[in-house]
Amino acid sequence: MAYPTLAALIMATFLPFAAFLLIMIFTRMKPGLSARLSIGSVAVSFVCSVVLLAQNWAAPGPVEYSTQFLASSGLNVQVGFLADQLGLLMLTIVAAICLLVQIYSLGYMAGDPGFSRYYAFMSLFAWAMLSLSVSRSLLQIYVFWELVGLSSYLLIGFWYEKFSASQAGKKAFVMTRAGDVAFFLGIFVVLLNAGNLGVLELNGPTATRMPHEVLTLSALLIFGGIVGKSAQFPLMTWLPDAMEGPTPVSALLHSATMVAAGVFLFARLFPFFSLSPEAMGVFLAIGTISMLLASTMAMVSRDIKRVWAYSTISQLGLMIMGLAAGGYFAGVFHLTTHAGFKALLFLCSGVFIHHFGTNDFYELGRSGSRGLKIPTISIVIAAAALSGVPPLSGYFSKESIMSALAGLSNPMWLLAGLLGVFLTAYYSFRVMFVMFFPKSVEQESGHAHAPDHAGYRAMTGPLVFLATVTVLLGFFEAPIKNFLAGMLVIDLHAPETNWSHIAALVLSIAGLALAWFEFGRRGAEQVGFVEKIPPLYRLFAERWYLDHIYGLFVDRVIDRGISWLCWQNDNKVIDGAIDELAGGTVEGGRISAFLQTVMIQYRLLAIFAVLVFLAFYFFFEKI
Amino acid sequence: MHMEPANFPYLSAILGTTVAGLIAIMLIPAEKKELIRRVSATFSGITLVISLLLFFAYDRSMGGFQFVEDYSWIPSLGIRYINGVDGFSLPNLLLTGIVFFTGVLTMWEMETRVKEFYALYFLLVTGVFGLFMSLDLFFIFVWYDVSLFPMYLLIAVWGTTRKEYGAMKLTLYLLAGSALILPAVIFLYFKSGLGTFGFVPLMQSGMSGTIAPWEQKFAFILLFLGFGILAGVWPFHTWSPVGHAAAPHAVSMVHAGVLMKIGSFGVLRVAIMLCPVGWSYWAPLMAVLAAIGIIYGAFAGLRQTDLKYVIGYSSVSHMGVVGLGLSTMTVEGLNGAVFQMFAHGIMTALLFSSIGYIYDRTHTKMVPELGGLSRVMPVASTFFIVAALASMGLPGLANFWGELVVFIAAFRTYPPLGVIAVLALVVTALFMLRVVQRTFYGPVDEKFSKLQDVSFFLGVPRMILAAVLVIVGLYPSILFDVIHTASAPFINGLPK
Amino acid sequence: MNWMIAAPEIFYFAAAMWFLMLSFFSKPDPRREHLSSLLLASLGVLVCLASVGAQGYLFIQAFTADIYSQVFKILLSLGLFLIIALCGNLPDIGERRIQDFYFLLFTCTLAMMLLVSAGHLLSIFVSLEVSSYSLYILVALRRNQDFGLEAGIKYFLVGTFASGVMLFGMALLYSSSGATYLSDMARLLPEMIGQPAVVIGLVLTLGGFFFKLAVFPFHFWAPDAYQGASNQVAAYIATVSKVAAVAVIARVVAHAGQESTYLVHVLVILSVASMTVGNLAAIAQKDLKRLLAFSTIAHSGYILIGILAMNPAGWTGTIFYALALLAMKFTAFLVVIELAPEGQNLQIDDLAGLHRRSPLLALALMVSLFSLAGIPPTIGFTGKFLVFVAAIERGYIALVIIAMINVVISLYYYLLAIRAAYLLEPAVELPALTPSMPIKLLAGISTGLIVAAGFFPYPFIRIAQAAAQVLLVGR
Amino acid sequence: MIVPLSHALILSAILFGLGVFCAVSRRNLIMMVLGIEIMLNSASIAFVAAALRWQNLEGQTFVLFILAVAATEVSVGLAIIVYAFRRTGSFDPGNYNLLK
Repeated sequence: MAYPTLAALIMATFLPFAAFLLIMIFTRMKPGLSARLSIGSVAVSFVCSVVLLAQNWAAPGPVEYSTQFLASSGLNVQVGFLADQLGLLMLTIVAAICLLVQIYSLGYMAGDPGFSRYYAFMSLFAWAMLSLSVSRSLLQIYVFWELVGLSSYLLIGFWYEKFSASQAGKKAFVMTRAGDVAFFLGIFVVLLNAGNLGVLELNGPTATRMPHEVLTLSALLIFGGIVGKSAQFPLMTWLPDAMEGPTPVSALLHSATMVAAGVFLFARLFPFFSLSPEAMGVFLAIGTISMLLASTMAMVSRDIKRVWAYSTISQLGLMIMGLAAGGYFAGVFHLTTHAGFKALLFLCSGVFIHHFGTNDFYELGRSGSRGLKIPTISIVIAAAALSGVPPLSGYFSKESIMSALAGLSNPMWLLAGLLGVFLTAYYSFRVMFVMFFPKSVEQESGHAHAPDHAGYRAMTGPLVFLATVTVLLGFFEAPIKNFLAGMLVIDLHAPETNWSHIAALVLSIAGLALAWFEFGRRGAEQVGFVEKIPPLYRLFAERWYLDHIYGLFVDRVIDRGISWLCWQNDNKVIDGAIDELAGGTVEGGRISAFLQTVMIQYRLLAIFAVLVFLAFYFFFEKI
Repeated sequence: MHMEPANFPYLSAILGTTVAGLIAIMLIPAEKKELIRRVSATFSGITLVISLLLFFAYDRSMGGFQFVEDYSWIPSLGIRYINGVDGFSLPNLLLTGIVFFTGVLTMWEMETRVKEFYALYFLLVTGVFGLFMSLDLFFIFVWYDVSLFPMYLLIAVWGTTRKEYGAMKLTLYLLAGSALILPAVIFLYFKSGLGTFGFVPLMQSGMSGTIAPWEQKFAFILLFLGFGILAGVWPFHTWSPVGHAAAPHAVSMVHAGVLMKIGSFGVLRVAIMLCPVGWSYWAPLMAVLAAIGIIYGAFAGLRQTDLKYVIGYSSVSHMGVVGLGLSTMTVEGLNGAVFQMFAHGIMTALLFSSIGYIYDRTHTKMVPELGGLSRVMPVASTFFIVAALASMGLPGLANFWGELVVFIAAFRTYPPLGVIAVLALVVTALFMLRVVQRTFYGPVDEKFSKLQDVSFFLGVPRMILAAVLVIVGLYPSILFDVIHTASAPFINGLPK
Repeated sequence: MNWMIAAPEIFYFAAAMWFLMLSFFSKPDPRREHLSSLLLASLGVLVCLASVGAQGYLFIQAFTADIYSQVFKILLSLGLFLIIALCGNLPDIGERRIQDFYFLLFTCTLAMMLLVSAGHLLSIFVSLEVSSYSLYILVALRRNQDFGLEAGIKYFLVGTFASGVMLFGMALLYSSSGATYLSDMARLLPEMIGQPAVVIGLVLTLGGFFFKLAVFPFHFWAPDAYQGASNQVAAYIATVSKVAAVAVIARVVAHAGQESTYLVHVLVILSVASMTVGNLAAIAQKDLKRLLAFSTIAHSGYILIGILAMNPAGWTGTIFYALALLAMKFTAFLVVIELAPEGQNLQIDDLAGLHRRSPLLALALMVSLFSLAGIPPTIGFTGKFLVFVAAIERGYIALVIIAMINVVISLYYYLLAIRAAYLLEPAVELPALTPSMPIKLLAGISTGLIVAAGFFPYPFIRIAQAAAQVLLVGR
Repeated sequence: MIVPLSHALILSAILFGLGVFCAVSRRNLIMMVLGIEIMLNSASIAFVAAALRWQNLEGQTFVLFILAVAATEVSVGLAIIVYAFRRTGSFDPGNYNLLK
């Protein structure tokens, strides 16, 4: 199965890149063709990935293709494909969501002046993300990691004429870059100590040869990249701003796939990371903090996309908690289900936003959003899945994370996780209730009926598909578990503790109930309890002031601090010294020239004086 | 060192073409501007073709110096006209060919004193080509100066911001560097006792220790400072932003793209390869200066509002990467450094070329006065953005590989400096993105809304440069294969 | 006695007499005088070329003809020819005095030829004085007499002061060693070089030649003389007279100064002082000729580097440098003379717009100035390179670094002049310059020579090496 | 030998110094020329004395030539100076300061 598999992998990953080049160079002026190219290529990728997944469903171990790269630079880096279960699963998820979102975008982006550009960037992203999924070495992962960041930057700032959009793109790039630098350094540490960057080698015996401290250090550094890309604490603030991009972009990049790349990397290097319990402890803590902070932010936001963005952060935090707790399957499974329902949430929201032209869900509710039947039903399903309501997919994956947390000796983590479950249910149904049970409906009839045109159909088709997946995916827990179990020798079966299941279920219902009480029931004033405590509200709404701190840091320390110092040093000290030297020389020239114009007798005297000096020099020279 | 004689004098053909172009331009009456442009494009195109041929004709399995031409020149001093290329000079020759040709096309719309401009430009490039291919220290010095002094007029006549100040500063600064080089070169000539300025015999006597350690240390620091000034080594970098900002576009391209490479190439070819002992003695200093340059250039660039100043400071930072690579004394370091020279050359050339287009249209290169250009001239903006991304070290574009390899080498040799250098990536990203945002994004200014996007013809030079960035970015081995043939034997042959 | 070895001298003597006779018996006719002088000068070049192989002595060895002197005679005759070629239009010399002018030029050249052949202190002294007196008068001849007379007086005072010093030095040298022939000195002096009277006498003797070459501190006349003299005379002083000075200094130092570290130190001090003072003062100049005067002072400093190395490479470099100086100073003055048809003094700002008025002259100016600055590939660079090689061979690397720094300083003012020619636009539109065909040719050839000899210096180095053989005495 | 050479040299050195002093201190062009003449003559004295010491005639010859040259010098110098005096009416070297 060697060559067909390799060919399928190459097709799956590189076709979108070809589409990107073709669109950029040839079809910028032909939007229809661009879209067809892009969708066609990603469809082929999807088919290839499904075929690969099916082929390898029962395969005993990972399949690896590698070739020497950069050999002549003095580094020994192997690049190629690593088609193991995790990679293929991710490949399929990414290809599927990419395909759906691109189809959806046909409707959403219709008529945009940058339509071709949009599809070009989407293809670029698809290429990078698909390749990332099946990369065989850390360096290769880093390369595509950065390219994913680039496409994210380009897509967030897609509507570049909007200041906030370009600002958000820049912020996203720089903040993830900060994390990536840590990742980059981590790669160096690994390379210099293990001498190898292959994922399988690192997960295998190579890592055990590294000194423990170095291993912990490199794990922490690599985790820095995860923090940046998955918007974890403290680099979390770029993700809400990234919602400035078109909604399909948010659905694809900033919820379902790209931000999940961080978690994916964690899963990729799970055996490596788990060699360092200290590092795992740090990861657990960061995941927990991120999850809780983001949840609190989501509780007070009025922008529907931002709520989902916060929830993404929090869910990613939850995945990292699960992984860090040793629940490999739990994290990956939640990643899978989350991709489905989060994409669904965004795509549904996108329909509303596109239709009503606002991001404020209070506004949406007032405008009569429940008139759009398919999106309404889909978004409720997705929100329920997010909240962990059985029997939707989110329920199953959350349960497995809870059981992983329950397996830890310290119950604090489980409690935090449960608190997260409660908050999630609360904020997601806050949105639902506000949207669909508004206090007043302004234009009941105007927009209520669903439009019926090709664009709308292109948008709703993916919704239906994703909703189906969300409903059904949970029942595939066992097969997926078995599938993933094929690749790892470590214990995937965390001890089952039933009470955590029940507690999670109860808490999610409680959150839902609280949301109903405050927002849903007839006559509710639709003001959350947090909003009644102004300081807390402000803290949450200002995102725990993280952005202020960063803003101050960049402004005071970097811009007006170091940068100012460097610039002043250049101007005043270095150039000052040089100009002073030059000026001094010219001044010396003036003096020298003046001395040449003195009366002739003084000149004769000078000659004589020099001669006398030279004569004396003869006697003193020997001393 | 293996020396493979040439069956066809490719190298002299390159020099001959530029000189012939120079003479042809001088003979055309100044009024026939279009003809002058065409002649310039033709001759520069020929050099590009020859350098491409050369690049692919070079036998990578054999390595060493190839296409060697050797003629007696001044026998009484042991000066010979020796040309030859190895893995270090080959990428630089190609770089020069590319930047030379695209520079001619970039200046196509310039109307003032066309004849003189192209004549001086050809003279400048002749020097650059000569320096990269010469294997005789006398000629290296001659070409070094030939490539510098036309800069004065090129900047002072056709430049923009503070042009006379910039031109004077740059010329004096750089020639001050040559004031250190010449004595050191002659010093080595005598200390080797060989009575030759030939590079290869001198290198062997440096390797074998015929040139005593203290002599190597002394000569090395002179040569390093002398060439380093041109390479923008901190703290001798301040001519670079001023000079870039003042120079006309094609000259900025050649200057940042190629001339700064002459500096780093000189450090490598003359200082390092002739004085290996001096190298190992001064390497820590080199590394520290380079690391400071990397981070300092990035921070200083953050505050700039003139597009060319931004690029000037980013050049300081990037050339710091080259310096860091050269200071590691490893195969990887040298590989990465030479690769980075090439990548940075193409990247800055593209940046300056794009800025040139923007400036020609908007008549400003101040960031606050620009904005929203992406709407008006999407293609021109794309070129700039591609180059900006490359300068941020984005994978898939050429610079990444150079930086990666250098950083790894640095991380191995000087871990703290390696960390500092890597951290600068964030700052570079910050200031490049700021510039991109403020220049190309945001609402369109009313006065720019009527501007034309870059036409196909004017887009050609930028397309070439962008394509090179992408090709090398996707297939870096095309360069590394070549560079490695020079770096590995050199490092392995170092005295222990 | 073979009088043929003095053929150049005899020829120039006859030519000088011809003009003397003319001034007695004929009405001045500038055109005729110019053509006849041009003819004589070109014949003189031929005579010098023909007698290049002459070897021998005259006047009990006070006159020595060897390859060294003959090479320098060729340079001198060539210089005279070139200067006379620029004398087609002599607005600053009164028509009445035109015959005297040529008479003095030929006399001066004759004296310099004697100087480069002189082998005895007395013949050196006499020929030096004769050439100086001719020049004093030539300087004072200028029609603008406020300038000419003042320059003449200053030149004269410094000159005679220097010859007084020289004479005193010669007296010391003679009284302590008894040697008056250079060949005797080469034999006697190495043993007694430690004696103060000998070596101080030697330095004082050199002072007279330093005056010719405008070495610090004997340079004080140069700026005023250049500025005050007419353009052609300034050109003559800057080219021909410098060549002669180089020749005699090199010969005397080679014969008398070997083995003296003190002398080397003195030369180092004077060399550094010359180039520094010259280059610094040149920065502040507005008058082009005055600037060139200071640049000459700086160049004398560079030449001293070659002389003080006192090795074969040094002599070769020095001789080559003399040739280079002739070529580049001539080219620069050619532009000055062509730009000042009224014979007026040229300010740097007057160069404005030159690149449009006459691209050829602008190019010639640029090349000559870059050559003066020592930028390759020009003859000025090669000259510097040769002397620097010689100095570093002796280990004077610090001196070379100082010299290179001076080169950078000098570049500043050369660039200012080039900037004026290429960058500035004149306040009032000036007409295009159309130099006559011979002048164009001359400018083209000299510019080409500067570049070609910079790039292919070997033939000239061979000549210099051959001449330098003569100086390898006492080793 | 009645007078030792060193005495003669000292005398000539003193004379030289006086000549320099005269040339440098008197603000009169004529006096400057005179001072320089004295410098030349001091050299003559040294030459004569040295000729006596070395018992040859070269020193004496020198003196003859010096006399001739000095005469030339005076004629050339005075010619220029007198001419200048006629134009400006001043012998003060400080007044000749046009060139700068």
